[in-house]
Amino acid sequence: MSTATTRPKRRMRLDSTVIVYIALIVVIIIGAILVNTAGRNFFSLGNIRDILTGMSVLGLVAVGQTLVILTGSLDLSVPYVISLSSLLAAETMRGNPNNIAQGVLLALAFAAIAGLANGLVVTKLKVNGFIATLGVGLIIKGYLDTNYQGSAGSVPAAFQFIGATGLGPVPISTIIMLALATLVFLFLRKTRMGHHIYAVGGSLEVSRLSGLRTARPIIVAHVICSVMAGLAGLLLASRLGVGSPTVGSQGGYDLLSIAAVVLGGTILAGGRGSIWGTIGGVAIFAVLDSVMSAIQFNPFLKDVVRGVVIVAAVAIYTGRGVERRRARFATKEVQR
Amino acid sequence: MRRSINMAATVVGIAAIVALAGCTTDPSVTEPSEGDGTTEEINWFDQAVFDTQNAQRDVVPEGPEGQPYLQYIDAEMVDTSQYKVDGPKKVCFANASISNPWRITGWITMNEQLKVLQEQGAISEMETRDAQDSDDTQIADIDYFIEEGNCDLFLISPNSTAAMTPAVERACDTGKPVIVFDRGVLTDCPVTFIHPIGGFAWGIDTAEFLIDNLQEGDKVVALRILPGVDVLETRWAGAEKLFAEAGIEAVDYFTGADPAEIKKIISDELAKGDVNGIWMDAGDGGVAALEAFEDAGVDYPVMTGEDQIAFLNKWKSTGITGLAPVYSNFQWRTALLAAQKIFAGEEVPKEWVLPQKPITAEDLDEVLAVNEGMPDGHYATFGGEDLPGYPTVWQERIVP
Amino acid sequence: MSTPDVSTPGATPILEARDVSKSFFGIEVLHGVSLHLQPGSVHGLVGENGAGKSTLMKIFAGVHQRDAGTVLFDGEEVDFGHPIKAMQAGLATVFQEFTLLPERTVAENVFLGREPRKAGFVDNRGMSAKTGALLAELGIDFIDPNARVASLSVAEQQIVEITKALSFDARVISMDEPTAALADHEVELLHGIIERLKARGVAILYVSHRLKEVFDLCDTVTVLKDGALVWSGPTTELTPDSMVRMMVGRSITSFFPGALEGTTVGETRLTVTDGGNGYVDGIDLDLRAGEIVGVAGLQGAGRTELAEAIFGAVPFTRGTMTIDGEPLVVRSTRKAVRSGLALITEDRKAQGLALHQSVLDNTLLVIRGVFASRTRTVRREVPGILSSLEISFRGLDQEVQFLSGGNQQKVVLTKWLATKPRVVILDEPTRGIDVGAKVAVYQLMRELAKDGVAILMVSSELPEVIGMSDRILVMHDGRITAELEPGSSEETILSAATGTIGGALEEVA
Amino acid sequence: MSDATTAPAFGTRALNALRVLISPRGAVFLLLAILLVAITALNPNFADPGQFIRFVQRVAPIAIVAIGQYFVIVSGEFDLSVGSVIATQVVLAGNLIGQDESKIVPVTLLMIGVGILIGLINGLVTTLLRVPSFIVTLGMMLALLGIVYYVTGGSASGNPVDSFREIGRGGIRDVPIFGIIPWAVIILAVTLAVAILISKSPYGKTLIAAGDNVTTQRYSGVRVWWVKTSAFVISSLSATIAGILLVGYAGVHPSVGRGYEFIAITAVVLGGVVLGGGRGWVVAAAAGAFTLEALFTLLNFADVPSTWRDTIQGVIIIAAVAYSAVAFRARRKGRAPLASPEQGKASESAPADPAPHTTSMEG
Repeated sequence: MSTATTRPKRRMRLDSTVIVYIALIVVIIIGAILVNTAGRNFFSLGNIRDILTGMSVLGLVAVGQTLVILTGSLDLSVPYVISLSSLLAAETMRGNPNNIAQGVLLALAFAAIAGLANGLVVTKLKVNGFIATLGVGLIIKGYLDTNYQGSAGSVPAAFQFIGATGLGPVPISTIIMLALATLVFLFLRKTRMGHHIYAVGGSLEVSRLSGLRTARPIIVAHVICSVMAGLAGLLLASRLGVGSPTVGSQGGYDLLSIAAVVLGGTILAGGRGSIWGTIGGVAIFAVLDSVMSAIQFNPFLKDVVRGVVIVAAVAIYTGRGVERRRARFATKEVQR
Repeated sequence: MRRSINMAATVVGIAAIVALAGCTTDPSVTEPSEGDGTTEEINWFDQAVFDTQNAQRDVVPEGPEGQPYLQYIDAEMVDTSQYKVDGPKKVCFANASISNPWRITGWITMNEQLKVLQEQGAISEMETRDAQDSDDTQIADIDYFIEEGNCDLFLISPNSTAAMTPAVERACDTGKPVIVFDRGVLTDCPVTFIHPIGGFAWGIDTAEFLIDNLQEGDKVVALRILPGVDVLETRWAGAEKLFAEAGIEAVDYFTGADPAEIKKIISDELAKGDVNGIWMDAGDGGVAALEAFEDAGVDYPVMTGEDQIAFLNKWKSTGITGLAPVYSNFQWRTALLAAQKIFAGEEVPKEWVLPQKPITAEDLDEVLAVNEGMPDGHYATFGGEDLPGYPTVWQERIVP
Repeated sequence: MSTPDVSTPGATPILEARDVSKSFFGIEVLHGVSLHLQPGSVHGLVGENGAGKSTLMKIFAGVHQRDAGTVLFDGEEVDFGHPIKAMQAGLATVFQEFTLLPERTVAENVFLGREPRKAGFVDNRGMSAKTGALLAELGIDFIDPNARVASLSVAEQQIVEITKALSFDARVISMDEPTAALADHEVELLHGIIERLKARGVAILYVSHRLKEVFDLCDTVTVLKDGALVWSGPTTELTPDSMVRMMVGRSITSFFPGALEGTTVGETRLTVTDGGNGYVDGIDLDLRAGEIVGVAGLQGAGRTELAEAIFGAVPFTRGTMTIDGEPLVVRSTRKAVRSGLALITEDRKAQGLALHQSVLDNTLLVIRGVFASRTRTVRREVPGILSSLEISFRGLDQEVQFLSGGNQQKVVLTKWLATKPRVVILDEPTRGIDVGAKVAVYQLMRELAKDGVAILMVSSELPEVIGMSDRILVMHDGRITAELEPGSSEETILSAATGTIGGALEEVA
Repeated sequence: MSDATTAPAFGTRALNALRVLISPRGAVFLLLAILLVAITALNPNFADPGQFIRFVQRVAPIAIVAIGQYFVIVSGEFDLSVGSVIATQVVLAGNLIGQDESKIVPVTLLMIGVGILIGLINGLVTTLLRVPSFIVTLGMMLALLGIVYYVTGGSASGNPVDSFREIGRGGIRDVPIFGIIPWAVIILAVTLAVAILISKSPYGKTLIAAGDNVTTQRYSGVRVWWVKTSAFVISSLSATIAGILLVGYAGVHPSVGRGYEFIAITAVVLGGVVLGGGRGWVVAAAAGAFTLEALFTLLNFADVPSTWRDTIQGVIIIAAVAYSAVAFRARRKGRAPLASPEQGKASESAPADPAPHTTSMEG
């Protein structure tokens, strides 16, 4: 009476990042068909650039959000950090090229402080990420509404260069975003802190048992996430030419970045996920937006499509389920 | 020991938040800007523009009688023969959004006007991209049109003033004609900039009306939709100045155009003391403000709203002393008519200042007659009475 | 610090406990236990459940702190405040509940917190190479260091835990019931690994209550009973019988209450014919009113799976069931509860209780969830049931998480008694609870039997199975392989359970 | 004067009441009382019954949405779609009832049906397709708003007939002390009473226990998917009721209900309900809504520029949750019998967790 198998065979688990890129290709194919039937060329230079530009800002924010979600937390303060960073940069630069470095540093410094505040409230005051970052976000929003009546400051032409131009179809901003994504990817794979971010998200108990200082990775994740939002703010300042108190909330980057991260296969509970999966999720949104604009889709229906796509995609991942115990017998009929 | 370290770290964190909130240099203090002249922080009140708009209010507009959407004030015409086009006339429209009733009414009117112009062959086609209220998206839309659109004319309704300026300049550099309407940009490269007289005129009309109907020391509650939109900010800047000069006590609130929020604010104000006048920078939710008075059992204020049907109907039924300033919704027609003129090489005003005559108690009945059966979110100055779809298209309010 | 002379046994022991005592909730669990562990040897630590073996091991591992006595590691007195300190000192522990991150790779788990670095960056390639080397040292070539732990079998995950211990170049590795969830071939695999570790001079502390393995593997053994040291010395001086007698010691009957008079074994209440699913197969079973049927078997034999199949948690996919003669199809726990079944689950914290709710709310979980209309009446009966089980708690509104293990189990029992079930299935009912609570559970079982309830008791504690069962079924590899008389000895049950020597009644048809 | 409709009458056991007040469960009532006193100090006629009942009328929609959100959060889930549900119901009322009184009953029934349908979709996709409720209700929020705007061209054609709006605006007139008892207050009182009954009913307790430990409930024969789905239905229905009140109170507009999901979650959290489920009291959740609105009113009366409002709201919600987190942990340590749970948990060989309890190694 032999048991099922002597050596457990390794079932090829389709990695969720692979699924995201399959989904992206499917969306591109469908998009191309739709766009071409509407008389436009999906693969034209302008369209590619429009898609890639659409990815750059959301990409920066989503990469930062991935880190935070990997630790099992969440960051709802990103829109206000984006706006604050764009204002601080534009005002410090005041159109003067040699103020650029100073403007960038000031913006990123305050973004880092906001991230630190998020991290400390989550780890030390033991406040759930949702409420902690919602609170910090509101604090920054109050500051923005009170001190800024409209766009402020101005960005010198040299800095606008980043936002406006590109190498062929690929805008500089997208190159910067992908470079930073690679940096964060390497941070996650190549540094102890990166490994510990996964560990803390996977299980706080096991991490403590292995002697990790569990608060540190969460704080670092929140700081990097806010700094990435700060960078997104700088990119927007360079594209807009001015700082704006509403540019962050205009893009709805808080909920959209979380949706892109989850679409990319990262699970909300933390512990599993990948930067490149998130980039795939961001690309799917960018292609969707570009296609819907190209076929002059009614703007109200755009949100309907986005809502349905988010839920459907996540249902596909979780639908694959997790095998609980290794079955010993065929579940159905077994020959006596 | 361990506990104290945790607590110390937390205190540092909280201090960081407070620092973030408090200590940065208060930007509204305008330092001498050594940059290339752009002021530190745009202070909305500009005496010069205030005076010109004040004057323009009384100028009799030139142009065809009975067609306000073609009339202009103090126009300095510009020759557009260089842009005369015989072949395909494609218009690329970069729209800020259709996320509020005023813009939806305009968008419906523009599409009806487009049908007429397409039949006449004045415009071959119009491609629209909607930025859904995002500066970043609109910049991408404009760049897309420059790259891909093979547009013969750019029509832009900017999402915000300063942010759109670089993109509009890039559109001008293509050599194709550019029309900007509704909100302005900080460049004069477009062929024409179409807009009603402006915010200050709105502020003056409404403030003068309230001042005439109130005594010194009376209280006016100003309901404002949101900060940072130049069109709205100039309205309040103008009115605020006149209220101060007339000794009217004016206090302003941001409502996000949410009627529930408006009603709460008015109820709180009525709880504090009586309110004699209501000023609005946009008509959204005006009815809720009046209902707050009804619920509090207090007699109605003197009120300035907007030419939104909901407000006009409420004004008619309650008989309050009111005024409905307008932001000439028909400018959405003028935009396409200007395109027609440019394609035909006819001259158009460099700055097409459309008339902005508020609706007074006398013309209320006539205006309501023209807008019979229109939905609440409709705007009386839509100016589409003579278009084929009138009135069903606006009554059913089908968004193209 | 003297470097121990690895090769010659009898040199200074690598690990030594002297008169170690520990108590929980006022109950002394270990009193004055001493043992010593020679490098390069396997030391068995045996005793039946509740004998204190795991507590001693957890004291070594730094999970609990001893109340009295001294622990010497490598000749020096130590008191590890945290497992990581023990690990870093070279005393590694493989717990029964694995401490692994399922979503991370094998290498990432083995080196968690100590990722090797090259020029400041984590050397991922080097890390998996090192893990491969460690696995090779254990003679393992079929585990890929870059595989996700979630994709590994239980045995493979255990090997990862051992590899993690090895990566601390541990000189002592203690294992808590390592073969609990392993199939036969996997047990042999583990023993191979232990032999290799021994050869390298690593000392192994092997905690188990499986005598066969202790004799195959351990050079020396310590026998504990009720927290006290009974015997310690070379295994060769013992025979299985003498060891069992030492382990069991007291007469079984006095501890386990006998059947109450008037308990008559009545009609068949529950039958399963040819039941089966992914985990169990060929199940033919009938439970009669007033009868307690014990189910014995090694860990992983499928006993919990059988209980969950009958109860509909992981339902049968083939075969038929009847209750009180009526055909019964159970596809969900709800249907089972409605048909008068009850399951006291193996893991009460994770499956039996809502820890943040009050005692009262916990006792009414099933009633409110399935028989909502009875809530009001049952609510009045609950205090009575609780007091009949002599539960000690501050009040009905006390949160269950603050109760001791024994009292928590009493709350779970009350939860199910409130439904007045016709058939009660108990899965390891007395695991991890104090002796007093155990007795209360046994008395309750007898009372239920007297009231005509049919009882199926799954247990790994052989004395309990022998002491309480009217009939004993033995399971092996997902099948019922033997049915034994109530009085059978532990050896017969054990041998039937390991499938080596045929059980007294041979194969059940 | 304590809030008329929600605060329980403080019984004779003042000490016990005091203890509840400072516990996370009761802290919200203390905060509410302080705010109401502060408002009255700034503006005495706020305390006059007629004026106060108006305040309660204003807060009713938010409190009702918070009550609905309570059931979802206590079961361990989120409902971000309530804002869009309100916008949908307001527009349905505006467009389908219009000025035709005979349409009131059929359209109201339709609105209730739509509310139930949305709740069912949210619940079933969450429980059966196992998609995190944060994502399901986020998707529902975007899709619902898009559909409503598309169908109605950005805003309803007009306010529904006044008799329908009477529910949100009017009330029982010339009542002695209060002058008027608004229907909204009555509906709030009824909703809260029903909610208290539900939360105390077998269903309510089963729901809370499911939020605490869903596995235990599965092994207790509970149909967890149905229990959680009905919580989503309750949340959508309460948003529907709030929509009816709002269309009455303020009339039809696209931005009615916008942002209510975050306000509702904040209110529930202020009420001491723990995100993640298993702990919380529905009355405290409703009190959380009153606390939030009282805070805004205080800011209005204190002439604090409305732009600073968000900052203060941010600080308050962090402080409130931090307080209950710290107090809860302290309570856990203090009250355990003999050995504190930090050291020896269950007696030896506890099968479940060898995991040690953190001592010095805490990060």
